[in-house]
Amino acid sequence: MDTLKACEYASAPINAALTPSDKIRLLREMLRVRRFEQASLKAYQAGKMGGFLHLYIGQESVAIGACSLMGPNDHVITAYRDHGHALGVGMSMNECMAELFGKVTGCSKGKGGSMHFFAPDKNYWGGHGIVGGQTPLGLGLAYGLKYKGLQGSAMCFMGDGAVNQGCYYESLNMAGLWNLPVIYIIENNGYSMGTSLARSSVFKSCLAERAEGFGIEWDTVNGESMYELRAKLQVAVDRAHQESRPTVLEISTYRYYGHSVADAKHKVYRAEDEIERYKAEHDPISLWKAQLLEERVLNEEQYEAIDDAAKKEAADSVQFAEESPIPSVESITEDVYFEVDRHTLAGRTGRHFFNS
Amino acid sequence: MDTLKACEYASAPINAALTPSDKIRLLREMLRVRRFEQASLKAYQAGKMGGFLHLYIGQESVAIGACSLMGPNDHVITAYRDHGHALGVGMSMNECMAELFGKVTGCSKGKGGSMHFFAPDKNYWGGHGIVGGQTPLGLGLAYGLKYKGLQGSAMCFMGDGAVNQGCYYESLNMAGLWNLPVIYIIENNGYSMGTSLARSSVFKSCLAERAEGFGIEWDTVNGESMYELRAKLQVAVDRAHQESRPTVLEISTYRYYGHSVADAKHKVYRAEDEIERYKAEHDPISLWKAQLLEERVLNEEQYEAIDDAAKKEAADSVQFAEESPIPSVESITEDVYFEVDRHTLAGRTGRHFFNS
Amino acid sequence: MPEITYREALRHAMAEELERDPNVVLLGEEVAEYDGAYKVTEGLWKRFGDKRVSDTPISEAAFIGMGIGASMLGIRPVMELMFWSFSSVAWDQIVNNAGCVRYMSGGLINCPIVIRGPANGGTNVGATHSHTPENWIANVPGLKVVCPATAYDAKGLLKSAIRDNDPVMFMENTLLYGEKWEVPEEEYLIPLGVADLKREGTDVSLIAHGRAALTALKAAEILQAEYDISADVLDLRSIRPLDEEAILQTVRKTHRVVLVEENKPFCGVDAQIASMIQEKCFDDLDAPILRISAIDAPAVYSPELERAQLPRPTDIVAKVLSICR
Amino acid sequence: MPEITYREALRHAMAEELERDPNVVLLGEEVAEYDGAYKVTEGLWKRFGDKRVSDTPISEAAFIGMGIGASMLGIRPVMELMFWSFSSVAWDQIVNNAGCVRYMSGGLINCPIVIRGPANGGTNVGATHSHTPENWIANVPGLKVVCPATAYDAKGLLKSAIRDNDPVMFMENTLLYGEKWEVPEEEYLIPLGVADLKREGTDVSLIAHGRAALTALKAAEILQAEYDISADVLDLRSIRPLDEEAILQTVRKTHRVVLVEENKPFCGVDAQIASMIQEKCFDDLDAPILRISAIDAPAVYSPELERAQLPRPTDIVAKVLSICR
Ligand SMILES: Cc1ncc(C[n+]2csc(CCOP(=O)(O)OP(=O)(O)O)c2C)c(N)n1
Ligand SMILES: Cc1ncc(C[n+]2csc(CCOP(=O)(O)OP(=O)(O)O)c2C)c(N)n1
Ligand SMILES: [Mg+2]
Ligand SMILES: [Mg+2]
Repeated sequence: MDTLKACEYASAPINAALTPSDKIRLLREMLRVRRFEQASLKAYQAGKMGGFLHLYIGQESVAIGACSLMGPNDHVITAYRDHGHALGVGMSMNECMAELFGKVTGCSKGKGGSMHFFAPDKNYWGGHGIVGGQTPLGLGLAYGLKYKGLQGSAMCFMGDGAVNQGCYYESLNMAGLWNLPVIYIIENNGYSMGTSLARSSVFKSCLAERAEGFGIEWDTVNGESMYELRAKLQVAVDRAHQESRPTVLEISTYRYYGHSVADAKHKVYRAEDEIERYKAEHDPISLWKAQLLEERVLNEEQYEAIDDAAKKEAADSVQFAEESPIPSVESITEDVYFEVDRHTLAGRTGRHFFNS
Repeated sequence: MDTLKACEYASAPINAALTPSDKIRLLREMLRVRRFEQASLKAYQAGKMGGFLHLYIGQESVAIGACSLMGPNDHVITAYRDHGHALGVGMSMNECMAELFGKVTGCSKGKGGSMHFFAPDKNYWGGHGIVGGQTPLGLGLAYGLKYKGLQGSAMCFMGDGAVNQGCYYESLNMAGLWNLPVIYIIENNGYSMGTSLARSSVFKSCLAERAEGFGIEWDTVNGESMYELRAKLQVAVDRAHQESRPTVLEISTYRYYGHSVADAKHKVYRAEDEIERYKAEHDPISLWKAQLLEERVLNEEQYEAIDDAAKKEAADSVQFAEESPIPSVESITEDVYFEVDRHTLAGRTGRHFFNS
Repeated sequence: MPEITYREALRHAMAEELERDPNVVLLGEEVAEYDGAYKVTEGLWKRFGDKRVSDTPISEAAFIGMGIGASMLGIRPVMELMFWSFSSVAWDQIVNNAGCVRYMSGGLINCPIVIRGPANGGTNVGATHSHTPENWIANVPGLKVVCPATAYDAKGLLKSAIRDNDPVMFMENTLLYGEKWEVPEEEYLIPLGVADLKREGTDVSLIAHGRAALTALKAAEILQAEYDISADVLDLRSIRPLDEEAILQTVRKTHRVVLVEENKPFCGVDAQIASMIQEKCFDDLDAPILRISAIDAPAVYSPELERAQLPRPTDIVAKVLSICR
Repeated sequence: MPEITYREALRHAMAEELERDPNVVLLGEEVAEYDGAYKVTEGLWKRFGDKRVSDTPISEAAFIGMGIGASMLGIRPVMELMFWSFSSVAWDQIVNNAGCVRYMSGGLINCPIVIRGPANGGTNVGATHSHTPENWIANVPGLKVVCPATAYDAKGLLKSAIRDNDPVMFMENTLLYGEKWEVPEEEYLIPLGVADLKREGTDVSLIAHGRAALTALKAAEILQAEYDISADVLDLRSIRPLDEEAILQTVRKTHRVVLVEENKPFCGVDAQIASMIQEKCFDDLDAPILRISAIDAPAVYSPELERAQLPRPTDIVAKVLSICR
């Protein structure tokens, strides 16, 4: 890392304004994500949930850094690797863990699972399983903000594999053409499942640069540096707020676990020492912790206390999820149609469901 | 037009090699397209056909120039504005006109209509109505050529509006990644239906430049110059043949008629003098004719004779189409399944059609 | 009552809703400055301006997805697909985002979006432009689908669709845009999920949707005039929600049923209707339920052939005669 | 006969066809170096190399379209969709290019392509990942669709699909990949369009496809053991072409029918089957044809709930009892 630049990022106004407790909160949030996911992994392995579990561990700085910049009209939408963003926007571990367990107390009442966390009240629009499918939705959030005359942004997260879904380019064109305040954030963790970046994409210097052809500003970001992340994301947020213009950011990051918990080959398609190197040298939590120790904003005891609290919160959420009730079979046909759920006249007119 | 460059293009090997009769053939082919389409327009207005009729008039140099470069393993695929390419690859006016008339003698037996001309025996794969939908097919032709070890190319034509269909970018990435000999040829006529380029796309210097982000070579081409067209297309064809690499070319051109014959507003969304200016100053046939007159390869009488022959051929094709039989109602369920058509065992096993 | 075209009826519905609710916007290819490829939105851009009525690039996946995303924020987009056939390139957005996001969020989200445009054969535009995906859409719980057959229905249903808080797929027919019907000047709504008995009879039930309902009406005239057979003609109007009661009622009255649709037969809407009728009215049926659909091949271009590919009144008459005497 | 898994059966089919015909290639996400997301193609990249077995980017529209384009030149691509659900982003290529290009070219072109992958619910992967589009596909004349229920069927049908000169959409089931059945070592083919009577009975016909056929078999056991009701279990195997004769035959034998599928009910495959049976066997039926489908909502995540959402043997038993005594 270029030390001079690191200083610059640290002194960017958005970072200069951070109080010690703000800085500690960023650490706490990252730790909460990690401990939540570690707890979820254990529960998964114990057979407590079904489907997929895509862990975000290693990438925590990205979601937490981005969410830390959210004002009242900044919105977030992402793909299936969505736990970090969910906690980042302020969802509780309980509702998230219960969702993984498929319980009625889950954020989606057990209907969505790991890939589909939502909290519209916190400007969080999921949690989407179809690769790239959220990119037009992010465009729509930006359109909606602009239509309503709100000064905001839609941060739309996606993977390095998702850049090869066509609707992303359609969205770039529309964002550029209509001046929509969407920020596409490519979390480039080097792999789409078992396929390395080099085997899935061609590009000039990076993936984000593809935005150039659409006249859209772009940048690359070192995802292990909280200061750099926040500084560069803030540039994009400002551009959205002030110019209503889109940005594409490509953030280099890394996932420690497999693509999903079911990915048995993740130490085959990438060398084990690659993983170890990332953990040892590029871990965003360790690096931020080190930074805060250096800045004397934090000491080891404080760190332990924060971490213990995160672990306890995670353990408690597992217990909460365990103890929560399973949804009823009748609830299967709830939450399909708004009008039916609300018993409106429209919902009571005609047959909506067709089992005999 | 830059005269120096014009000379250079004229002396490019592919053009230097043209005999006088080759040059005249290029003129004849363009005239054949124009006269064919004028005849088809008349027939359309007389109620002889249904559906759409998208005229290529004004753009003839593009298809004719490109097709003139085709060797045994060079393939062509395009969108619905496909008459020029069809005649360019060597289809007869008769089969084309009969197709417009929905007759059994049509190239597609009356099943495809104006948008769906095909001649696989001439390496011509249509004629496709879904905007951009042919771009992955073009990729597939290139893949097939490479798989078979043939030194060839797939020229895939598309409009300036079609660049905003996502599958095109997916195709670019795959073409670049897998080194496939596909040539995407954007026929930029300035409009997608009633929408000008500026209202549909954002870009840096041009649409083709979007290829840059995929590490793909690209160029812009002045479509009114036959020499420039052939020279630049040949660069792409050589790249396909020798390096098995893709190219994106953007060719500036213009259509004189509306988007389709049904486009009543085409003199509203673009100024009438714009159309007139193109006809007067940028007509590819007039310009090529002038070039050949200047080169003394052609004289006026020869030109008239060629044009008369083209008109007569077109008129004859109308008569041929008129006199051809309408397909039978029974034929509606033919050409759906290969196995059924061939009465194979597979085609005779199980029920394939479900009218009771 | 004044007679207006189906096209005008749709336009009036949109104009009234644009007027009524500032969250309603129209988006689609050529809907604004060009007035719509089929002139359905003619004049609306002029009247309501750029902000409310906008032309999109040819990017159905992005703009439909954009509309869905905006609808999550409470915007009420009315999106035009120039042809419903082009939903093929936006299929994921429609099925997975509009169709599933409410469910996957446990009911936290709803998408008050309307996607409208023509879905029909018969205009010789070839196989790729003549899809009628109402059966595919109606297969998806979470989506609603409506197929109006007249100007009156088109207006009343479109207004209800725009006010509906769920995603409604609204399928029109280019062959009807220029046809006229009586439409009241006062405001009215037609609820989704209510079929319309367009003709009363006693001997046989013709059940149809979209333009096929009009074909059925013509057949009913012939049946009456030439064979003294009196037919109920039930127009479903809305496919999902479906007016099952109205269907069962006509069947219980006539005991004979011919189903008509312009879709391809395999798993067409009428497969579902037949399946339901035979289950719920088993003892009421005096004859098998017969179906008439498009001839089972991609839409053919050749104009004369395509006329024969779609159900004609005479096809219906023949089917009815096969069970009515 | 050796027992092998459904997964192995598929793999053997592909290996044999790769061996037999140099024009066969495998393409898809993670099919090569990763051995397939569900390990169906395990070892094939190692054995056949880069040229024959290739990993694609996550670009379904482009790579499916590429396969279709290549198939026009005589290549015989066997494309894996990691989930059939992801066909939503390649829908246009499948329906319009694979489905219509032969027709629109008046028979000049054919597309010998197979698109395969899992299409099923029951694995708690949520609504967007659990689509079963066999009914949508079968609605499209020009496409074929196959849904094997056992390893034996999977192998024989896949080999036929690869040799077929039309586009075949091959829908597997992740819940079956690890299940074992007897499969002969000698080569065999199962033609498309031939159903399999997987159990013989006299009192009721259970007709199903895909995994539902196995559920029906379990129900038949219970019916025999606990209620002395003897059921024919007919597995359609191929949806289009369809073995109509086999269907009519079992109905004419038992006079009572329960249809089972894992699709959503509205316009599911069984809507078509019911519609056809009531038409052709009207007088043979002693009771209404009953249907069991997935509970009509997007696929729910919650594991216990999703088990209940899909047809269970007891659901079938209850339906049968309602018409058999
Ligand atoms: C359209 C589509 N195709 C394929 C998949 C299966 N799939 C899920 S995640 C994934 C890899 C995505 O990689 P990337 O975008 O880099 O995100 P990451 O998993 O690294 O966060 C694939 C292929 C899918 N969900 N949707
Ligand atoms: C996916 C899709 N969307 C919309 C259309 C309707 N449509 C047909 S042609 C056209 C304009 C295309 O313009 P361009 O690509 O510039 O080609 P040009 O007509 O100028 O040759 C449109 C919108 C379509 N056929 N397919
Ligand atoms: Mg990745
Ligand atoms: Mg154009």
